[in-house]
Amino acid sequence: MSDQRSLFHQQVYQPDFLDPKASAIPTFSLLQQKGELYPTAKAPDLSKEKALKIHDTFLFIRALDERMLASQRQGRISFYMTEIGEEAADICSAAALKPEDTIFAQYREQGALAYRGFSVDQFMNQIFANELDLGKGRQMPVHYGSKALNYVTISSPLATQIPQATGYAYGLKQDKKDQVVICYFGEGAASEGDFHAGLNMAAVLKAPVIFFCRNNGYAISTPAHEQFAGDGIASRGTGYGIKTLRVDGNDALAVYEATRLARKIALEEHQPILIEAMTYRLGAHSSSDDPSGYRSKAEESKWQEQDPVARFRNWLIKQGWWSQEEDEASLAKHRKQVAEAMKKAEKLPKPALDTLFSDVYDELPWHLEEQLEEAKAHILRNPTAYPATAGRLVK
Amino acid sequence: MSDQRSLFHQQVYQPDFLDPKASAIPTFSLLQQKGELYPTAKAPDLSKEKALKIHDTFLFIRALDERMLASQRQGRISFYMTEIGEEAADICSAAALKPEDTIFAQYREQGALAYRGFSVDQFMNQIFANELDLGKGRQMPVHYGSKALNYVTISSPLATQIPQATGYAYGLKQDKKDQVVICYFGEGAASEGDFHAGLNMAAVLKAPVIFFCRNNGYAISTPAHEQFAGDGIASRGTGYGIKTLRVDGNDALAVYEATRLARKIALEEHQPILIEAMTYRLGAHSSSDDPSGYRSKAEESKWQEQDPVARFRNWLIKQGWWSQEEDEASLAKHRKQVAEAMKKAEKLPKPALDTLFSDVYDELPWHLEEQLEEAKAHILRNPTAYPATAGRLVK
Amino acid sequence: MSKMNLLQAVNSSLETAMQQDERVLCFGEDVGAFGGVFRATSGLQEKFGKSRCFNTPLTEQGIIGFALGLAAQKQVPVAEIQFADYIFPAFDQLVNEAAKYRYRSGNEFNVGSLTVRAPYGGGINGGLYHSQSPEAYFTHTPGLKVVIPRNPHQAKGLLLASIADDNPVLFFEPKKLYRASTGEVPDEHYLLPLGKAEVVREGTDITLVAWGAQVQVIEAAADLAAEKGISCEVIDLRTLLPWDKATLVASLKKTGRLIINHEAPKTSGFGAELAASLQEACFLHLESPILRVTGWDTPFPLALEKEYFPNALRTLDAIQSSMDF
Amino acid sequence: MSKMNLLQAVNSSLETAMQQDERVLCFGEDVGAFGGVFRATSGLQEKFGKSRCFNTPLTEQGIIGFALGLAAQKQVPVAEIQFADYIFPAFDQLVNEAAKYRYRSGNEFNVGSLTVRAPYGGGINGGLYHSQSPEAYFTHTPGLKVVIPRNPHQAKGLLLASIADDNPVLFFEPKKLYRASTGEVPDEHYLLPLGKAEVVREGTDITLVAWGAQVQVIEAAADLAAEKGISCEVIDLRTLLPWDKATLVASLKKTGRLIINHEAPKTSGFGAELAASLQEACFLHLESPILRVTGWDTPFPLALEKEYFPNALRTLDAIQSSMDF
Ligand SMILES: Cc1ncc(C[n+]2csc(CCOP(=O)(O)OP(=O)(O)O)c2C)c(N)n1
Ligand SMILES: Cc1ncc(C[n+]2csc(CCOP(=O)(O)OP(=O)(O)O)c2C)c(N)n1
Ligand SMILES: [Mg+2]
Ligand SMILES: [Mg+2]
Repeated sequence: MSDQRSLFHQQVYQPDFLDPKASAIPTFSLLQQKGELYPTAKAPDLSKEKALKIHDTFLFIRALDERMLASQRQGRISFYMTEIGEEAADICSAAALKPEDTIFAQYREQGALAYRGFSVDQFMNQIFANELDLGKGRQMPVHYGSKALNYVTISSPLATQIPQATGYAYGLKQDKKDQVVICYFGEGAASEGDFHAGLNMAAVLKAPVIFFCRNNGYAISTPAHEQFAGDGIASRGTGYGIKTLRVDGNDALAVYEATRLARKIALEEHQPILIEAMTYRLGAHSSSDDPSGYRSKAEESKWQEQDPVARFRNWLIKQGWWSQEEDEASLAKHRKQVAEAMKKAEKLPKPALDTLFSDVYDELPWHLEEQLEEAKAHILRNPTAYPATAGRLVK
Repeated sequence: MSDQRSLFHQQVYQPDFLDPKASAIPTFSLLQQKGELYPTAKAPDLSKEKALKIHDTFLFIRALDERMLASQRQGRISFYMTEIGEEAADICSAAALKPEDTIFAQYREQGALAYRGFSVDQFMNQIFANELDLGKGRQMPVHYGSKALNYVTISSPLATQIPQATGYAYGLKQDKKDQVVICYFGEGAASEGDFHAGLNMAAVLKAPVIFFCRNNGYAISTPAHEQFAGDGIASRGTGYGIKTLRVDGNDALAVYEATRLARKIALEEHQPILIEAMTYRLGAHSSSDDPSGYRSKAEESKWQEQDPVARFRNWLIKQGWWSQEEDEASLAKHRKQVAEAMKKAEKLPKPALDTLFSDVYDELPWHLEEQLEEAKAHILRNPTAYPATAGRLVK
Repeated sequence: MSKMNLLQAVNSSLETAMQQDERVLCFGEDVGAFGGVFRATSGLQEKFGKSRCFNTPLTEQGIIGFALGLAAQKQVPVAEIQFADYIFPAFDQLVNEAAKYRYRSGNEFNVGSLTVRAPYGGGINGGLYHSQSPEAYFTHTPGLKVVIPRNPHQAKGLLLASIADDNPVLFFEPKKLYRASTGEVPDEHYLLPLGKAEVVREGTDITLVAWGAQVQVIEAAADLAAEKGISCEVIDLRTLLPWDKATLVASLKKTGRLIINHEAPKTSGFGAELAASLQEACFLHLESPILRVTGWDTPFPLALEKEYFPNALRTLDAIQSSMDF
Repeated sequence: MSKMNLLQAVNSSLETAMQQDERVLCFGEDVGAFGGVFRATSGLQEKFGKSRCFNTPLTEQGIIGFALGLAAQKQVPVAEIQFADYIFPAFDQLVNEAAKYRYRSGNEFNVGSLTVRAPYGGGINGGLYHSQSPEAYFTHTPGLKVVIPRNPHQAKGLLLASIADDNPVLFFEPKKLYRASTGEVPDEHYLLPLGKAEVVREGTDITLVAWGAQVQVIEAAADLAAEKGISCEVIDLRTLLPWDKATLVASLKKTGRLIINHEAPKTSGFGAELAASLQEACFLHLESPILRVTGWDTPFPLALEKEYFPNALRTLDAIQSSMDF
């Protein structure tokens, strides 16, 4: 307890206001678009196997996003969100962690989940909210979660996962586990009060959590310069006493290396880390959004030229680990698998009526028992009005 | 709209995490404890009249705090909060503003209100929650407010005033007023989500508001180092893109000058400013608190030697504007006035029954009309149970 | 008069208000140039400039705190919360601050000019977090008003009245109806009264009450009941706080039976307050217990939305059991 | 067995829980070395170390968010909110997150081990912001449990049960009773059942129900009524969500009359839910309308706290008018 502030700070006798414009935080980069390292850059220690797994995940996510967006357009699903343009950020950060490390995601990090091993069927079951969905068909598409894969189920309210990630990481420390938490969020979500609470508490309580901000330029239609006036999100880190790095989010190698180091520091020094990945949301915010209302095609194509997947592929090819032909074949394979899985998932029935009432509590209290019975009786009296559930109810 | 972030940031090829420990923000100071300026320091342009008004407010607040704390000990009032040790922070910042500028306070800034001209009777009426209290006896002691003096009524929930101050300042800008808002808060309150929201919004929406943090080392029993791990509150300012200054909060001249400049920048450049005043809460958190449970007398006396009131008096005497004798006489006068005002206020009746129901809405809706009638009838049936209100009800 | 859907009526209401009073400001997430995710503020930035209609950073507590400061300074803020499901981060600013501003200051300061708009309710495949009906939480908060329109004409008239009212008003818009149908709406300024229910259809056997999108549900139930020879009086509450007890009491004294319908979960929903108050006020007139047809006591589901929804069929069940009592 | 006041019983409960299970963690503002502003966590940091009992930064939304993360990781967090009046910044984390964690994940994750403690209620000259009784807000939230003890023995047994329960529990402590009186409390671990009301006193003419500090108010009213020859059955609800309808129905079927007493404002207070449910369940048994004696629909006042308070006299008025109906 008691005051540990110094009584005798360094003094100045001129009222020089700190000017936020005076300095800018640089961006850690390794890989150029053509697949060459920057002149003095050093490639991280990344095995061929891992590099190919990363790239395979890139291609799977491209296939998934492409197909699901199309399905939404066809009216087969109600909603979807792509992560096109940002794959390096979530996938390469996830690749730099151990499978035991826990992931708190926002919603645009299906790549991290795929890297962990969530199967195409599992994706489809969630998206189609069928009876095999781990989430029991209760949430909108893309709200994945898997206990087995240490990927905490996504919730729509923004930034709520940030202080939760801090608490989870504190719990790991209590258990003396050699594990960290990674917490993803957008530069928009970083405006929420929960961001402030989560980072400050992590710094004070020394929780081993990596805060990973995807600064992709937009929160729906709101551009970053209407979201904050400082130097991005990285400029907030030191204010909390958190070691911070800005990284090129479209640079698979730099993201991997930054996260690998962050994990090391977080564990060894029992402290949080902030990484800001500079990237761009190439697609619409979601299938409900149309970006042409708030940005130009020219802007988009400027960023298209920075495509993280192409950049990494170029590097892989230069390494002699991959070829254009293999790439096309692999993408085709993923496309086929996604299409097949979709057809399967689409046909599965919705979850049964009792899933409407289960999991509100650990057990059904009397009032939910009553309501379940009331619902059952009502549906049995009016089966045609409830095609999804009526047939499966036993009288 | 659209993305204004640069595609081509300054790049680095080494993952050097920004280390928050690498630099410390210095403290702007002018006056030494003995009343002399620091060697190269320049006194602000402060008239004798204003300087004496500041000092008079210092002495009034000392007299007020001393007497009210004693009254609480005697059971004459239920609660009180002193600002001893922090008078220079709020009073000299208020002195650097114009009376038209609006003040959003936390609760430990009675000095700013006294400087504005809140009378000793007005203080007493609020503290005793009598029928002349501007607040109609509805809030605990020290929750002052005055429309006439542009001092927004204090509310207990911490930090809620911060985004409100931003909105108020935005409104002033809309009205093209040459006015600013000052918003006081403690280093503890700065952990709330509302702090984050208020500062970020002010920076983005360019609101002319001075955020004035009293970093007094404690939030009740919680020392600053269990509140945050960064370099105080000042280190957060630049993260929001806000010009920031740390000032010695016990240095009347430095606080005055810092605030005067902040006001100028806020108005001329349409932007918020953050000032962190380093000070110390010499007294208990409130009359309900006993600091001996969490800090040492030794620590307190170290700070007692930094008494801002003594420091400023020393300067005034060195200026030839004031003397020890005048000081004693003035303090005695204030003590007497406080004691007299207290006796008067104590005798005044509580607000009448209808103030229990008025001001919930602009007018009484039907249900509050009914409840008022019900309450009246009940009290008239049981007058002895309601001594405060029964006698004043007309049957 | 123009044909407008509910969304256009909201937009027209905001435009009319901003035209009339230059102190009216509209803001929130994506509210500016883009015109809001539902496009309720479409065109307003163009017409009135960036200083009066603008995007805020993504922080609901900040949006409402900021709005309170504006209101205290005597601007007329109309803040949008993108979905009612996201109003909870602002709960403290609404319940501890907005609701108590005037009271705690002895009327030295007030935020009566505040209006908060939020799309609410289910029916758009929104699942847990794009479907909630949180109105009941706010009805337990003295100092707030809670208003919910059911059609375009009401949306404009009640929103203008909310903006004009000198108390903080929460205005929940049934988003499922945003584009569902159109109606005639005056182009000019007009007010509908706050605190007044509307008897949508007169009847003699039983009273049905709802608000917002559920009014069409009880109307449909009334149609079904009519086929069975039951005459329903249909009431749209319109304002939940303070609510129009007199109209309900009058109806109940006539019919002796009452069904309340709301989409929010049953326990401590606003139906509870209505039932509690009205059983007291009309005890001797009641022919059967007051029944509530509501969402179940679960979070709002996705795949089983239909099974959750307090629809006309379930309302008809309740009507029948009330009549059979 | 020891003589303890309610505060000591809370402290003993926390100590017992921490002793039993090293995953139990206590934290909140000033909760650490200082032991909390009311001293409920006094001595715990000394006994169990700084990593298990500690101060947090001053952010209620952070405290609850942090606690949810801990709970998801299978620690057993007992978070303190310094005053129930300050729980609102955490409303989103409680209502949108804690309450829906298990449901939305299909039980992949849950935060059932969470307990949130908060002193609530008036009677300490606290005015608007140190007196509120916000329990009703949470009863409209499926997924939460709400528990309120009325004396030291209950405080320990119900708090231990809340900590043991596999659902997020809000535990509101009547701070006015913290030091008001003492009672015998077992030193060891024991559980009182959640979801079960307690019939404190049997009676035949009328049922009175309350919870927390208001139970002593209805007991006092029952004493006054007894002088007039009216026999009151007095029930302490103890758990508000899910509440014990069976006990209330049984009592009401016996007495035919019911008075509900709570300190929170009337409109949409939890009394509304009780009245709404019970008029339905006991319609044919009711001899008179169910009445609510509550705080007025105003913020909690200071100077006129006595006039606001739903005391025994006002309860007696209601008993009388129910009997006279
Ligand atoms: C608390 C809350 N407020 C508002 C929303 C609506 N909303 C969903 S996504 C979004 C933008 C988020 O932007 P950002 O954090 O930058 O992530 P990105 O979409 O760019 O990946 C908004 C406003 C929400 N989900 N939760
Ligand atoms: C939202 C909220 N949470 C908790 C409290 C209880 N509380 C009152 S003062 C205080 C400490 C504030 O510390 P700080 O902001 O540093 O101001 P100081 O007392 O040092 O002037 C706390 C925790 C409160 N009033 N509001
Ligand atoms: Mg973004
Ligand atoms: Mg402090």
